[in-house]
Order: sequence, then C-alpha cells, then structure tokens
Amino acid sequence: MSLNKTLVDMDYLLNEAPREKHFITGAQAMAEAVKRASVDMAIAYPITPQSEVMHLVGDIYAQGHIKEYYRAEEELGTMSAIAGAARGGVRMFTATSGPGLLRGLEAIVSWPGHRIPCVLGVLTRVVNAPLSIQPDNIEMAYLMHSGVVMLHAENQQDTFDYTLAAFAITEKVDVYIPVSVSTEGFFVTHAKGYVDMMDEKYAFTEVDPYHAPVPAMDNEVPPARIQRDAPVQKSNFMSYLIHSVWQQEIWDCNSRAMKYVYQYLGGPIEVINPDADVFIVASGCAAAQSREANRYAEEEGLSVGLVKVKCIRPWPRKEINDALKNAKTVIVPEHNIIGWLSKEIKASIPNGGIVVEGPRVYGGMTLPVELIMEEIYIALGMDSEKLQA
Amino acid sequence: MSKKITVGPVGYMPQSAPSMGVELSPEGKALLYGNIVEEEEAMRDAAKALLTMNNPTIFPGPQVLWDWREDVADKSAAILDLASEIPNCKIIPMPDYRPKYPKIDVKAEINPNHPNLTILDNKIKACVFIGVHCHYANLTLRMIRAGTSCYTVAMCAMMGHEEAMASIRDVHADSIVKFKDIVIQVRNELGIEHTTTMPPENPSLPKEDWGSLTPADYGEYRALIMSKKGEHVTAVE
Amino acid sequence: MSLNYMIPASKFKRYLPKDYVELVDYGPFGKKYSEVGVKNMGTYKELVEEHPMCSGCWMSYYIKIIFASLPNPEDTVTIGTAGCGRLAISQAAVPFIYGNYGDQNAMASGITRAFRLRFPDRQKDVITIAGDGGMMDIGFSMTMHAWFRREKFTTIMLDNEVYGNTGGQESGMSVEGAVLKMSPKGKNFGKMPAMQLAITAGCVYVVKMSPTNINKASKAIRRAIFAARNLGPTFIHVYTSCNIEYSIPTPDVFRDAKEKEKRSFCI
Amino acid sequence: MYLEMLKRKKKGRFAFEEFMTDEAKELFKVVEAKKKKEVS
Repeated sequence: MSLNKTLVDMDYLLNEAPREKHFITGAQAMAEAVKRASVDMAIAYPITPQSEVMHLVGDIYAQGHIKEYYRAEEELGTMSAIAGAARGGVRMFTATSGPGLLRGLEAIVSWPGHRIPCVLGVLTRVVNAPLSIQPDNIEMAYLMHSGVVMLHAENQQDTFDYTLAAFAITEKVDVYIPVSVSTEGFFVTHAKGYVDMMDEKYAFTEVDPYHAPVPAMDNEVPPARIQRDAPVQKSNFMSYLIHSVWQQEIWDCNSRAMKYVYQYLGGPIEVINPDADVFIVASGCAAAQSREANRYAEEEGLSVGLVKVKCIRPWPRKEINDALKNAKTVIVPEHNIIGWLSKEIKASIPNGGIVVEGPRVYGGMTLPVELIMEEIYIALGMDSEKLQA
Repeated sequence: MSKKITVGPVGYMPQSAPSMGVELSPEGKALLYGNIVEEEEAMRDAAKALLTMNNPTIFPGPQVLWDWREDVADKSAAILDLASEIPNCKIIPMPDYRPKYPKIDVKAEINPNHPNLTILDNKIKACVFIGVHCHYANLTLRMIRAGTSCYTVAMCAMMGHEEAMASIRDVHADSIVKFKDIVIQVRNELGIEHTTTMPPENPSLPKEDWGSLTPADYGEYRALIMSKKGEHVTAVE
Repeated sequence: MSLNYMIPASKFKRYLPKDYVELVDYGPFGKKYSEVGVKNMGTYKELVEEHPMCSGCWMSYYIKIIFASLPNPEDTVTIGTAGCGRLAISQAAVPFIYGNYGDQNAMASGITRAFRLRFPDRQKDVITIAGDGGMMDIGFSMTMHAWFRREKFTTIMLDNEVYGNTGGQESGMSVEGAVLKMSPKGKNFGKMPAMQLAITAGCVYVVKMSPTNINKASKAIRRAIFAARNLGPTFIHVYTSCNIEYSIPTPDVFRDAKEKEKRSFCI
Repeated sequence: MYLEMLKRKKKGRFAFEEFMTDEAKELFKVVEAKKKKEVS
C-alpha cells in the first residue's frame, strides 16, 4: 500500500520540516528515523539491546513504509545479504550490538571496499566474556579501523537526527560507503527522552542507483562484464598497486564525508565554554553525563569547557586541535576499558600529556557525574575536603 | 598558485590527493593542479597540454561507450568531434572494469586495474578520461600519477576527481562542445594548423576485408564447415 | 530493456576492441537457445573464454557449460566466493559478485529480493556458483537458511571433494578415509549428504550428477534456472574433479568422471 | 547392510539423481513442450 508521502531532500527534512515534541526511547527514535528515510529493505537479526529497534522496523515494514524485510540466520548472513541487496541498487538498513557486530564484522569491514551504501545502527553492549547484555561501547574500537563512517549519538534526539542524516551521507557520490550510528544500549535505547520529530508524512527522496561512483550490479548499467569488486588477488595479471590505491580511495571517501557532517550535523564537534582551562571531551551518552558535570561546575562557579564529539570517523583532528589549543587539562569520561576516545585525542593534539585518561566505567556500570566532578576538582587543584563533600 | 597535484611519476607509493588536502571543486568551478579555478582556465590549460604533448589520447569509459541512456548518443558524438580537433589524437576505450586474463591488449584498450600499461606502452603524455565511474576513475588517475609522466584531464558527469591535473565536473554534451571550442581557440593561438580528422579506429579490429570469415558468417550453411560426429579433423587453422 | 547496456554507442562501434565487438555480434546475448546453447558451442562467442584455471580442470569445463546454458545471459548475475570456481566465473561476460568466503547464498538472498523490488515485471536470474567448501562447510548456515527461507535463485555446487584453491585440504565433501592435507590419518567422517540436505531444506528441484553428458548437464542447469524463477530454491550438486590434488592425468579426467558416475562407490 | 552395498555398487556415488516437486514437474512439461515446438 502506498502511503502518499511528501518526498523532500535531507536539508529540508532536518532543518525546515515542522517538528513536534515526543517522549520516546532511543530504539523508537532510530526506528522513527528509518520510517522517514524511504528505506527499501531492512534485514534483522535479534540481539539485546538492538532487538527493539529491528522489531519496530519490522512493524514499520508491515505498515508499508519499507518495501522488504526479513529476519536473517545470523549477523554474518545479515551483513552479507545487505551487501548483496545494496549492489542491486536499493536503500538498506540494519542494526546490531556487541557480539553481533563482531560476528558480522567480516562482512562489515568488506563493505567500504565494495562501496556498499547502507546505514548500520550500532546499539552498543558488552562484548563477552563474561556474558552481559549491559551497555559498554568497546565494540566501536573494532569498527574504527573498518573505513565505515561513524557517528556517535548522545541521546534519543541525536539518535533520530543522526540516523536520518546517515541515509543522506552514505549515498553521496564522493562518499558512498556505509555510515554507522552508534549509541549506548539501555542508557539511550531503553530510556525515554524528548525527541522533536517531523510528521511521518515527510520522507527522504528515494534512492537513485545510478547516481553512484560504481555501477549497480543489475544488468542495466554498463559495463556488462562488470566487476565491482575485482578479486584483485595474487594472480600474475594484477599489480598490487591497484589494491593499495583502492584502499586509499576508501579512506578518502571517509574523509570526504566530513563536509556532509558539517552540512547535516552542524559539524563533527560541539564546544561549550571554549575559553576554559579544563575541558571535558566525550561522545555518546558519556557526553550527556559530561553536560551535566558542566552544569554542576557552572553552579559552583568553576570554568569548565565541554567538547562533544559527534563524529568518530572521519576523526575531526583539526577541530579537536582548535578546541583544545589552550587547554591545561582534558578529562575524557568513557564507557569502555581501553579508552579509545582518549587515545584518539592524545594522538591528535601535540601536548597529549594533558589528557586525563578517564574516568572510565564499563561492563554496564553507570557513569555518575560525581566521578567527573572529582577529576575537575583535581584538575583545578582544589583541596581534598571538597572531594569528600 | 602552487601546484599541489602535478604530472607524475610521483613515486612508488603515492599519497592520495584528498589526503594531501585537495578538495573537490564546488559546482560551476573546476580543479587545476589541485586548486579550485574557473572552468575556462582549467579547460585552457588542459587544451594546451593536449595540443603540445605527445600522443594525446581520449579514454571513453563504459558510460559513453555503451548505448544505455539517451544522452550517450550526443555525448559520444561530441567526444569524437573533440578528438578530431586535436592533432594526431587517438581514442583508446575503457569498455570494462574487470581484470582480464591474461593481460589486456594495450594498443586496443585501457583497464583501471593496470592503466599504466597502456599509458607507458603508447607513450601517452596527455589524456582525457570521460564516462568512467568515479571510483574507477580515481584508481586509474592515481596509478597514472604514481607511475607515468602523463597529464590527465578528468571530465566527470558528477563531482570531478582530485587526482587529475585538470578536473571538470557536471560534464554533459554541452561542456564537451565548450571544451572543443576552447581547444580550437588555443590551437589557433598557438598557430598549429590542423584539418579536422577522425581518430584512427581500434587497432585490434580486423580490417574490413571479407577474406577472413568466422563460422557465424556462414549462416545456415554453418553445418558444412562443422565436423560431423565421428569425423576426425586433424589440423584446424 | 536490459540489452541496451550491451549495445555499443553507434559512433564508438569501430573504436571498441575486437573481443567486445565479437561479443556483441556473435555472442549469445538476446539470442534464442536453439541458435546458441551447448549444442552450438564453437559457432558463437562463448561468455567464458580465457581463464587462469589449471589445464584439465573438470570444473572449468563445467563452468563453460553453465554459461553456455544460460536462458538469458543479459539478465543473469552470478555470485561466487573464494575457491577455484571464481577464477573462471570472474572472466565471464556476465556480472559477477564476490563477497566474503561462503556468503554467496546470503548475498543472493539480498540481491534477488532487491531485483524483485526494482524490476517486478522482469525476470533477473541469479545463480550462486561455489565449491564444496564454500557451500557446505564455511557457508553451510547461509546455504541452508537461504533454502529454508525459500529464496528464489539457483545454487550450483562444484564438488571437487577437496579445498583445491588452498592446496588440497580435506573438505566436508571429501570421501571418508581420504588422506589429504589436514586429514593426515584419513578423513574420519563420510561425504555430507548434500542432496538430502537440499531436499529437506525445501529446494524445489535438486540434481546430483557427474557432467559426462553435456546435454544432460545443460538440461539440468536450465531446469534449475526456470524452476528458481518463481517456484523456489534449486540446487545442483555436480562432481567436478580436482585433477591436481587427486593427481589425475589430464587425459584421464573424463574417464574418472565416468567412473565416479558408474562404478566406484565410496568405501 | 550388504544389500545396501550391492545396490550402491552398481551406481557410482555421482550417478545421476533428480528430485523435483510436482509443481516443478508441471513447469518443465510446459517449458520443454514449448521448446520442442520452438525447435521443430
């Protein structure tokens, strides 16, 4: 059944379409974004905490917003089916979590090389063992080397906006690699928050399979003997330089996506109180806690800056350097044990020593604001009884 | 203006143009040596290169070689007109992106998996790519810049290519005609006499003499030349 | 109409290389099966000609038969995976997708559904062609689940009873007791019953054969493709010997195929 | 077990075996009939 929608471009959808306030979970927010993205096909496989997103997407398919949908055999089967369908020239969506992402990783890391445009929802969860379904975003560290564009949503509103923007970014001719939208399981997906959403009669314009840097594999566009992902393997008639320039092209696509992050997300980072000496730099729901810590500090008359990182890949090296050029201390709260965000920041700024690698929680533990405040007091050299208070 | 993207060979393992900070030109503008310039300026520099360097060649890609869309007809016509205005210009097609076993005939085609074979064998010093999908165009242009001393011009129907010395974007038949006029203009300024001549046909095609026939040309008499069951044919041409 | 992408732009006809012009003039695209097909091999330009597979390889012979049997090659997409088969399949004049090892049937599920969305009134044939390792070992879950889900495409398993491309290791379809690499003391379980698995999983047409008779082989392929168009998944389990790993002298390859069909039974 | 071995002895493990659902059988009748008409 055709739901007569008003098809608009992403700039109008994100910036001009009138919005109403709703109070929904992060999973609902992602599903509502998929509803407004004229998605052709979504392929699902359950794993907590992602399952809510994909079964809501299933309902959206049943209502007629999506043309095709099925539950696959497991994550690798899901991701390979996505790669097959995207080559056929249709718009794809799927989502997964923790161990599911790692199981599907073999296909996911080959997507950029195959120039597969699709949106991947990553609702982060602990990577066992020991087993836990609780939130922890260490899985994003694996994705950072895949070439996939990575957006990290702080809350339900971000999840809605970033997922919508991802559909536009992934199909840009000079990008045309997958875009992932990550957010923390439970803290965001199963918690309710205010989301301003446009009416569902608005939707993103349909995909054009021939507005692409590679031919669709549908026997309609030449060259007939096409080989989108040439097995440029060891054989004697290939030069290995083709493989290396091919890899370069993928990471160039990743860096070209930055201008669209500016266009649709207003830039890769958000800076509050840029002249402070002490900065908190965070992404995902750790940024929500950091925003709260920033509010506490203001109430106590302390000058603390906040840098929220929205885009993990392409990594905003220049923007991070500009924001932290006068910083004396950089506090990086994270929801994983290895601290992939603090490592990226230390690798970007010339004076990496000022980065405080923490506070870090993981395994599903929450990130109390007091933990961040403690680091702020230490950084500002305040005496210890304030710490006890 | 400093030249960021220069004629190769730039080295064993090239740094890609985007990673050197070169950005695609906005609509209406073009790229020349990695800098954003007016389209005419890029076209003039490209025309001068095609007119002054050896073995100028046009590489039409699959999107203009095969008749899959209505704009292919006038685009291919414009390309041939452009080629006929450039002295001793050749056309070498890129009909396919697939790595072909054992090796392509470098006189007859160019392949994105090893474009340097064709460039080096034919000693091409200036070329134009048109109608090639952006991904394969970027691979081709980067490998040419890495290993050959060939001035590359990319005429792209979409956003253009940072790797080419000159990159024209949003190219349709009218932009090709415009480029042809600039070639003629620059040619006259340089005082090069030239009468419009069509480029030579593909060297791999058999000359159209009817001496050599293939079985299919026999039509329904094909059975005559096919060996019967049990008949033992010793030597076959 | 999809044949357009195979017709050269009129102005460029004399600028295309010889093999493409011949492909258009003498190739099987858009022709009736009686004019081309396996019976007339040699009188038209086949879709697969030069390929880097070993001389005497029974798999490359069968791959030529597959491409000669296609009902309409201009609307066919082949999907392969790692292994020897992709060496020849990737050289064919038909689009070829190569994903990760063993995921051909999952990819085929995706692309067949995409084609039905985009071309509801046109028939796009999708064929997955993989070896016994790619189909029954590493890709087992995706193969079976594509069949359980009734995905409409043809699956062809080139069973050479060994992991040939990686140098002759034992595979799930090697016979019990076969001494191969990675089975130094002989394989300790029997050949997986691929045909029964396919029938159980819901395939509408399944064939197990050794392609000694070229017309019978071609008929099986064409039936599988026709049945897969609207009835459901189809499967062809074909014996294609690996004369390198089983060291069968090239002249004896046909005799060995005949023998596997007629006389020897697995010990 | 011996009978099983005997039965199998006559046929090699790759003897031609074909399975088709009834629908497939109907389809092939139609398709092959049409082809015969087309060839003759």
